Amino acid sequence: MNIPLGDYLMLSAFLFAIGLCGALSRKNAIIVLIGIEIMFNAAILNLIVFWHYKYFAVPTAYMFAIFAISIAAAESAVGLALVIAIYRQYKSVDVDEFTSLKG
Amino acid sequence: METIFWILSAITVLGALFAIMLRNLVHCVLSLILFFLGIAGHYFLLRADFLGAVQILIYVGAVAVLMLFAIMLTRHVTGDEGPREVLGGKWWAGMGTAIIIAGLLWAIIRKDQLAQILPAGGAQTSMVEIGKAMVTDWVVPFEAMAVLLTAALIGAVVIALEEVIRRR
Amino acid sequence: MGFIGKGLLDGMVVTARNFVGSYFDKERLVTVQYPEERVQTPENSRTFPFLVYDDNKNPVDTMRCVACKICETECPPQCIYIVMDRDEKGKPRQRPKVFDIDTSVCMQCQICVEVCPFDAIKMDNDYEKSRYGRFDELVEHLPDLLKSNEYYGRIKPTEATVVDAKLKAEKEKKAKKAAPAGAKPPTGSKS
Amino acid sequence: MAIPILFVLSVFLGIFAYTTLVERKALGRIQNRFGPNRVGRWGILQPIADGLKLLIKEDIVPRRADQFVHFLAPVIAVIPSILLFSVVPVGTRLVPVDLNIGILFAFAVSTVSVLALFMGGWASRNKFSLLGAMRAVAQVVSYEVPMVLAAVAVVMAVGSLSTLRIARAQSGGILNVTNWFVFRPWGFVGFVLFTIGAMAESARTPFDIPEAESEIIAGYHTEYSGFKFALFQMGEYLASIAMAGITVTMFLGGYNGPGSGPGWVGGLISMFWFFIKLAFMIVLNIWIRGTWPRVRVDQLLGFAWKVLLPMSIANIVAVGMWHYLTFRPLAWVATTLWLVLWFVTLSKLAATENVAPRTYRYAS
Repeated sequence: MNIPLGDYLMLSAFLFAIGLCGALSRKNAIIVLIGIEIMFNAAILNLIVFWHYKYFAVPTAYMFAIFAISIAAAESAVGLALVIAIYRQYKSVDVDEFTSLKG
Repeated sequence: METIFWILSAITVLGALFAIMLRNLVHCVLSLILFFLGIAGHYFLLRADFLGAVQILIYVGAVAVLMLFAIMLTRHVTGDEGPREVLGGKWWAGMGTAIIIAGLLWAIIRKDQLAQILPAGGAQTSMVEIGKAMVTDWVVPFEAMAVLLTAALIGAVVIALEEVIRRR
Repeated sequence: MGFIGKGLLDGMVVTARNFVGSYFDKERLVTVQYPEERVQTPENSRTFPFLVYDDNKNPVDTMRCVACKICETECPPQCIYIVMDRDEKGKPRQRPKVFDIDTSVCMQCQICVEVCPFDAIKMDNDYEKSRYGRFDELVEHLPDLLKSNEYYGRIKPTEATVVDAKLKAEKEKKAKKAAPAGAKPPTGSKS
Repeated sequence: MAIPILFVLSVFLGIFAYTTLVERKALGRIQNRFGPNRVGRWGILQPIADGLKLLIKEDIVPRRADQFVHFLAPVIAVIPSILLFSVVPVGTRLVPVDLNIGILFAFAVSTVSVLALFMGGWASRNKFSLLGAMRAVAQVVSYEVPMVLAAVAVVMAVGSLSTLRIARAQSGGILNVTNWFVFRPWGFVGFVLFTIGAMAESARTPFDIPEAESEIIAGYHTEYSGFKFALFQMGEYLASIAMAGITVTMFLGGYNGPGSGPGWVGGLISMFWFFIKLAFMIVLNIWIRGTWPRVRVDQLLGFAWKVLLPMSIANIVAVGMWHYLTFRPLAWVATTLWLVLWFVTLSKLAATENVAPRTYRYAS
């Protein structure tokens, strides 16, 4: 396969930026979670790209990726449960309105 | 191979862009699924078959479905944002940060020898190897993961069920 | 002996018995193959009215209806339309020229049958009345409505026997009454 | 490569068409009716007539529907079902694709089908469709867990995720039969669990609450007509046939049977055995559909989480015991006792409501 390693890294950098943009600029809590998932995936893709090109024989990066995916799944489950709980409290999923901790 | 790579990349980037830019929340999640599938395709292309299957199984089958469920439970079911502005007041901050980070990463990647073509790896890491690694070298992280997942499961249930318990 | 799922297995035995049995035991089959075989309707079932005639060779002249219009006036949804037949001189012949029944309006109440003094109109049990239109196709005209007394006897044997006996008795009585007065032909056959 | 794929596409689509006919005939006979018997002798051309009818039917899209997603849903419903066939080894000489992650691929692909149900139900903008979609998602996500865990038992016993390896591991024994996994204690339990899970996953009748006619019209495909509806049906049937194929491969010995072997003759015989077993699974599905009443939503989810899940975990432990107790009679006794113990405990726990035996006043 003759795809430059850099192309893959560019791709994942792009995806990371898109995810960051979504997480920072959207008001909706669920979209913020979506942005976080996109960033997670970009990072895992990076890991697998390096594994493929440099350390193919060792499953270390693979292990990391699997663990990262499981953590992401757990994170999104808890995050969405939080969104649902917050929605019950505020009747909104708008992150700008969750201001009761401001003091 | 390159064609597949570019097609998959286009799918992935477009999926990610639509996922954060569309007005309708359900559409957002659906294009997020497209993004996940694109990433899974990349994994298959990178000969990480197991990871690709796991990606589809966990992200498409569980995380995205969970998000759809959360949308159903929290908003008007059509998922429309309504007349309010989609982006927050400080959208330029997010956009700016993203552009700066993308630029920095681009500079780093172009600078180094990372841009050159590297030879691909040899034989495929087999499932058996992964399984063995998981219960020998990686047994502590594996167990920690098990504990984390259990804790997350219980935590999610407790957080989401709070209201019901109080009502009783 | 009961265990979880025993009821489910019992149910499967029952359905298996039905499955196999339906191939060997025709009694089990509850459906009929409609156009080829038909369900025998009960004798008193009724659909739409028809007009009875006596002689197969000459249906129009031997019909019992005399166009008295009692059924037309009595019909609750007013689905019957009758025009009396007249000869060239304008003298009424005692039979209808037009006898229409709008089957889309008819509610199958059998009141026309109850009020008819001549036992000329009876209820059919023919249920295959579907047509391709909603208006003209559903109006039954005189030629369609005429059916023989044998047909009536076939679809409603019990009722027909009573009616036939009654008509016969009336005819005899009339003949007896007419005999002293002279050889006057009985009503119903004038041509 | 090309021949097996063509084979899969043509043969399994044919099987799909005639499964609908066989199902209608069998359901009719179970209810003491004739099934379809008008188009051709014994209704043999009925599937073609149905297909033609659905093709030329008007395609109605609700005005308020989300047009794009509404269009996309039936397409997505079919794709994963067809992809599922790619890992089912049909004969010793006919394996579409031998992936080394075969079983995992099958599960990954089958999870995608739930999205089609959700998209169809959501895009229709109809409350019954939406209810059906929600039910479908809840059901498929719940039943996937015990199903995957039941498959894990087999994967543990074989030591590979490849369907071909799993099929090969069940060859040998007396008449090529006794090594089928269904003739092991854990295999039998796994077979039952997996069959239940597969039935729920493809929303077949005892678990068809996503499209329960008497409750929510037709669930997620209420607003579909014409060929889109046909695509939904096709996806559902193909998925259930493919799941039957995977069940056969994992528990019923795949293509193994008396006479199957690596040669041409053996290959043909092996295909014969595979299709016989596939037909058995399909008939079992139809039989169950004709017999059992639909479960309630809460019963459905409770059954998945409270009975199937613990049972499948116990089954995994049983495979471990089987693997380490090399003295076979002991392994038989130990695993059987273990599984029966769990079965009895779970059935005692599941039966929380003690309903008094029903007395009939008028019937005998």
